[in-house]
Amino acid sequence: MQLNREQLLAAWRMMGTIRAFEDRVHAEFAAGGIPGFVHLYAGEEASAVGVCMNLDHRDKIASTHRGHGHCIAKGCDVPGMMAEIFGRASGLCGGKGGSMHIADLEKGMMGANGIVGGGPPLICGAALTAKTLKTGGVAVAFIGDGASNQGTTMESYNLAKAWMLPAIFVIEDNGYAESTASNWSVSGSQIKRAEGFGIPAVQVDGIDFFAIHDAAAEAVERARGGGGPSLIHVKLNRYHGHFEGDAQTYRAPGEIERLRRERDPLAHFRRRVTEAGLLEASQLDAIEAEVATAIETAVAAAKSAPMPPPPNLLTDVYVSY
Amino acid sequence: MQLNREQLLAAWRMMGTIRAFEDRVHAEFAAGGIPGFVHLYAGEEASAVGVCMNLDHRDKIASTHRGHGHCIAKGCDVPGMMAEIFGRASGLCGGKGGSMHIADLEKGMMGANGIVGGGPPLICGAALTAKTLKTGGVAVAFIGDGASNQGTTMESYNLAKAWMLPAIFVIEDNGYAESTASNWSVSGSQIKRAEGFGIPAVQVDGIDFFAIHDAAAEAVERARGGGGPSLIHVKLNRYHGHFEGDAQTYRAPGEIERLRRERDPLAHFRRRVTEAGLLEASQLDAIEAEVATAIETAVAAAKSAPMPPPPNLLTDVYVSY
Amino acid sequence: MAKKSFRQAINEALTQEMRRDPRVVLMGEDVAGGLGSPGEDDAWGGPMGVTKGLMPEFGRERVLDTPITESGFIGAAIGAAATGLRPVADLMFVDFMGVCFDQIFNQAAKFRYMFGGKAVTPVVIRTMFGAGFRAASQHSQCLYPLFTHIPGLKVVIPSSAYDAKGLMIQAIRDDDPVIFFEHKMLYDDMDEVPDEPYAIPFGEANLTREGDDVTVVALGRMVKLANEAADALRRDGVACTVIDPRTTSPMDTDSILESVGETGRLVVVDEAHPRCGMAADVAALVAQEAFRALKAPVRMVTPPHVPVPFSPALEDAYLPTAARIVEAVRGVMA
Amino acid sequence: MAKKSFRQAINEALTQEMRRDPRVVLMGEDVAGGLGSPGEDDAWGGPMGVTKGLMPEFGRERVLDTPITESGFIGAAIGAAATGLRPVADLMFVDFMGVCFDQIFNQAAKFRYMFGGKAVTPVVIRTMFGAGFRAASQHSQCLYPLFTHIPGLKVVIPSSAYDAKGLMIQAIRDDDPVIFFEHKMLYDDMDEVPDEPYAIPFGEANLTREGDDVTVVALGRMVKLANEAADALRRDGVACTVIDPRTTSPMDTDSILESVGETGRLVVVDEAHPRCGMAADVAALVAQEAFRALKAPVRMVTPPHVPVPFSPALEDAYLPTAARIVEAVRGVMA
Ligand SMILES: Cc1ncc(C[n+]2csc(CCOP(=O)(O)OP(=O)(O)O)c2C)c(N)n1
Ligand SMILES: Cc1ncc(C[n+]2csc(CCOP(=O)(O)OP(=O)(O)O)c2C)c(N)n1
Ligand SMILES: [Mg+2]
Ligand SMILES: [Mg+2]
Repeated sequence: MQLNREQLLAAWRMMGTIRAFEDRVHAEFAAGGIPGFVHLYAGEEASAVGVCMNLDHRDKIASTHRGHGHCIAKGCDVPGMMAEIFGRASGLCGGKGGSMHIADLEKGMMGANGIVGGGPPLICGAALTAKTLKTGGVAVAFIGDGASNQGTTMESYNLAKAWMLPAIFVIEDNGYAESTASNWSVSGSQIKRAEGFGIPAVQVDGIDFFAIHDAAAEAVERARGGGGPSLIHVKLNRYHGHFEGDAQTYRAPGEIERLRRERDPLAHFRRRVTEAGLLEASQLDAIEAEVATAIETAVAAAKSAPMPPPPNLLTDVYVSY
Repeated sequence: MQLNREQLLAAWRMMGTIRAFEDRVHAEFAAGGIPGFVHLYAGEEASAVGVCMNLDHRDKIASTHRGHGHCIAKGCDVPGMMAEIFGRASGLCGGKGGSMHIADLEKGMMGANGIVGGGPPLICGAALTAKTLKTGGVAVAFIGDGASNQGTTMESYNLAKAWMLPAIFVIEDNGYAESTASNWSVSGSQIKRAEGFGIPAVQVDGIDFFAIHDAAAEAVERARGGGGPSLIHVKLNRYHGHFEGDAQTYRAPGEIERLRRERDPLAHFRRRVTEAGLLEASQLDAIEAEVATAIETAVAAAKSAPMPPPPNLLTDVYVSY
Repeated sequence: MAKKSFRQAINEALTQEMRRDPRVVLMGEDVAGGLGSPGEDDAWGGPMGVTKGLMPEFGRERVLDTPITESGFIGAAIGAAATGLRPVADLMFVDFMGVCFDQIFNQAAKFRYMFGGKAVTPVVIRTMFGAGFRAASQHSQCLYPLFTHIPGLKVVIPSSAYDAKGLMIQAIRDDDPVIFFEHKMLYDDMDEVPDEPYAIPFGEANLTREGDDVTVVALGRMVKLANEAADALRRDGVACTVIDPRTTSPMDTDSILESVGETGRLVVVDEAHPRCGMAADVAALVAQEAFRALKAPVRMVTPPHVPVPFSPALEDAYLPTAARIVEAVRGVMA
Repeated sequence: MAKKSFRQAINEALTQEMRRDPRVVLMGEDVAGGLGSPGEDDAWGGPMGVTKGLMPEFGRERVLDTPITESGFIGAAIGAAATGLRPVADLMFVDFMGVCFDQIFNQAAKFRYMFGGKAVTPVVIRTMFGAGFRAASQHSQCLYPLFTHIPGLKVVIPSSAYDAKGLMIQAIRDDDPVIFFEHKMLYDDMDEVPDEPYAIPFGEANLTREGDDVTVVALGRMVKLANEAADALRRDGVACTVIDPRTTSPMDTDSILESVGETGRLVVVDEAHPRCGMAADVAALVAQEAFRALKAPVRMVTPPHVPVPFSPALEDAYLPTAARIVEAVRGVMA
């Protein structure tokens, strides 16, 4: 599918925002400003953005513990996200969720999820809502390679097919679940598994925004047209540890440096669009600078924002009780 | 694989015992003597027997809610089973388990199971024991078509393959899970699902004892030889309702009568062995008569056996507490 | 007023709410039945026939049979609730919670809190519980204490057909996730049940007997036994107040404390396991909040700390009985 | 005696038992780590490093990394236990129980009963629990009341490195299914821990403080806070007995009842949710069995009925503190 200049710039801005966001959170975590478990998405940007650029306000996504990228790509407020990760009252979830639970249902973002495999059943539900209320919407679950082994994920394949839901399963296979390699943990193959359920599936290169975008476009079209679920197997890489603090000794010496050098989705995008003359390097640089400023501002705001007051502990448990 | 005369007689006796057991339990339930939920295996005999004849004392099986046939085929004491179903102290489980929980770990029978999908993880464990202690044993899970959609089942495929366990998954596809047809509930196919996990799989006709026996022999050989898990998809039929009391209105008029007439595994076996001159009809008849007497005796014993005394309520919860 | 069974009452509540609100959908294993099968459609209406007739009226778009895949479809119900439907999902037996509890207690229960108040998850999970059916260890449990333990869930346990209808209607209209417990031995119980829709608010106990001597708190099928016991005791001059909290979360603690304030004596009757159970929960409440009023030790009538046995002889010994309640009441009166 | 951390103590218990008995195997996600990866083997030893070093000593045949498939591998541990191994399975966070609870509560817990006493299932499930890590709602729960509720399970909650070692050794040698709860904020706590193996029997409470005025029952990390509170109160002339039951199932009810018999006052401190929780369980026990001894209302110190919040500001407000325990003790003394 041909993307216009505006769309390409938006994609660049989105990917750049995710990268800058994640690298900055990495630094802030190391500096001690961010508590808890934080899982970063840097290196995987083309997946979230390539998929979500095909979605609109009718559509829902369910994310994983590694959710910042999906949030940003689905249009969540970036300063609100940063404040949330810092545990502030101004955070997207009032400081109650943190990195692992950022959500904005109004944007169709059904939440990062602390439970591996938590998302796929949920998007079956979102897809059912779309189908039942005839909104034309689709629902996407992002699923790690590790999460692909969880029963909840596989049940969802079958359910989505049996109900012919407008559902899309995106396997983000970054080669590892924590320190365990997917080439060990995933018997068979993602594509053949999907086919085992009668679900059309395709594998794409996770540094190639365009390939992901096209695969997602096809899946979204199938879903909106009543053709049922699809699966996309994206092979990609994460740059940071499983969570912040992970020394990544299970990776080969020099592995990450090499990936950054040779397999970077942003660099790949830049090369593609400039070599094809679709965008100027200067445009890309300008956006990068804007993004840097925006993240800087978001961090400053988050750091100076107040913590939630203790009485908030007791609110938001029930609508009424 | 060629079976000798003795083995063929044993198979016939086993299948006949299951049939007679189940038809008698059906009658006793209708007469009001048996309480609770009872799921009968009549029509599916060739599967349990064809598989279990390949097993020995080293091997374990995990069954389903429809477990009587597997119990008998794995050598559980038939009078003890009958007494258990009647809730008597002399039952295989002292009356505490009933139809849904008959087990005899000493015989390698790890239990009928009230939870659909409960068995597959358990046999991964039994297979791990065999592998770790190098007993040469294998472990078999019997799985309904409905149970094949349970996440626990699919997780077990992956785990068995990742650990290269001597595990065998036998899908007993009788076309229905309760009143829901497997042609609706099972997206894709059992064989392709197995292949999705890199597990060799084969489909066999469930009325054909010999086909099942051979498929199981191959799977057992693979497992014992360190070749990892296999899956066997058996297409078969149940004659009685999902549970006793089910009117089976979801089945086509005359469906069961036709199956009994044209697709009966016992009739098929009788025809095969007599036409090939392997056994005499009179031998088969004699065994049938013996079986009928044995079941009669088991029922009479069960009915006259005492109920467990109330203090037994409190025993067998813990080894020590 | 018409006499209706507990089963009919729930069926009627579901029917009326589905007529009222097109966002209400039903899902579960064989809630209609017969899908893909060559015979009758709507063949089952659930194993107990509770949802029979709904599919013919509302169609398969709103009455959805599912594969056996509780995590999948209970999770789907929750995801659907968070995005605009009001699903009623059928967890056939509560004993099956172990394969899908995550979606209930980590997702549905916590969305609103984790997301800072921005989520609404109006899902109802119907489920069958309780012993007495000779259904053995894996089909006879109560388990509502596990759900009551979890902040974010509401837990409803009707003890009569009248309550079942009103509480189900409230459950469907409620904006929080509700677990709705139906005792399998109550389905044929008859009660006066109005034809028109009515909602019974959560957190309001029902006093099924009133008396000054002893407060008896009971839930689900135990309410019947408590009433029986109270009636027998009344004949002997001991007057009990029987309180059926109807919902354990929220729970009407005021009614319990007020009554104990008057009687000074508490017997709690519960069919669930005793450890960290509802009997303990109510007893602890009273020991903390109404201690000064208590004239005697609190007494808990529950099964022992053992699984539910199959054999009728053992299951009958397992369950609380009216006789044991009478004995407990006499104990606190002594 | 050598000072060792809670983490080291558990590691040592596992190591010694694995040396003693070849049937003891370990399994879980990244319990070794690095499987199939190009870098270091034994890269993790669990997310908290508790099992680090075991794989190099015992090999991958006995220290088994697993796919993320808790039903699968917890079920496998149970099936292995029922057929001759003595597995220790790692459920990384107890919060993940919702995807595998069935195997634990319907299979492992009930085998022996359902099968009429013919099964032995010596499985240990290690799991991490508790708040304080800023790990938010899905990684901070306690949930041991849910396991304590279930007949057939044993539930162990060590509060010190010394206890952790001795209870883990007992857990592995025990013939029943044991759920072993490790508080994530205790791993770095140091204690005197003997080098040689020793087993602490289940169902025997530890009295960490003795005093005549008030009985304080506390579990897990709360024992530390209770001790702190007791020490502060002692300086003001209030003498507390602090009881750490160490195992909630079986539970040493005798020690609790005996102490309350002497003090007449009970404060229960628990980090789990309050409804149908351990605080209620202990309070109810005392209200039933030691009522006559009680001089004051039982007091429960727990978090409120809300999920665990992420923000440090809120999480600190969520958790019980020594100050709140002091206040509760003063309350029952008043
Ligand atoms: C049910 C459950 N099991 C285990 C975990 C612990 N855990 C968190 S992330 C993770 C690895 C996930 O791997 P993958 O799905 O490949 O996602 P990635 O981290 O690579 O993005 C694990 C094991 C969890 N959060 N939930
Ligand atoms: C987890 C769980 N879900 C649902 C049930 C209720 N149930 C019992 S048997 C059954 C159908 C099983 O179908 P299948 O696996 O095909 O086995 P079959 O009965 O045909 O032998 C269902 C839904 C259950 N026992 N456990
Ligand atoms: Mg991964
Ligand atoms: Mg079937």
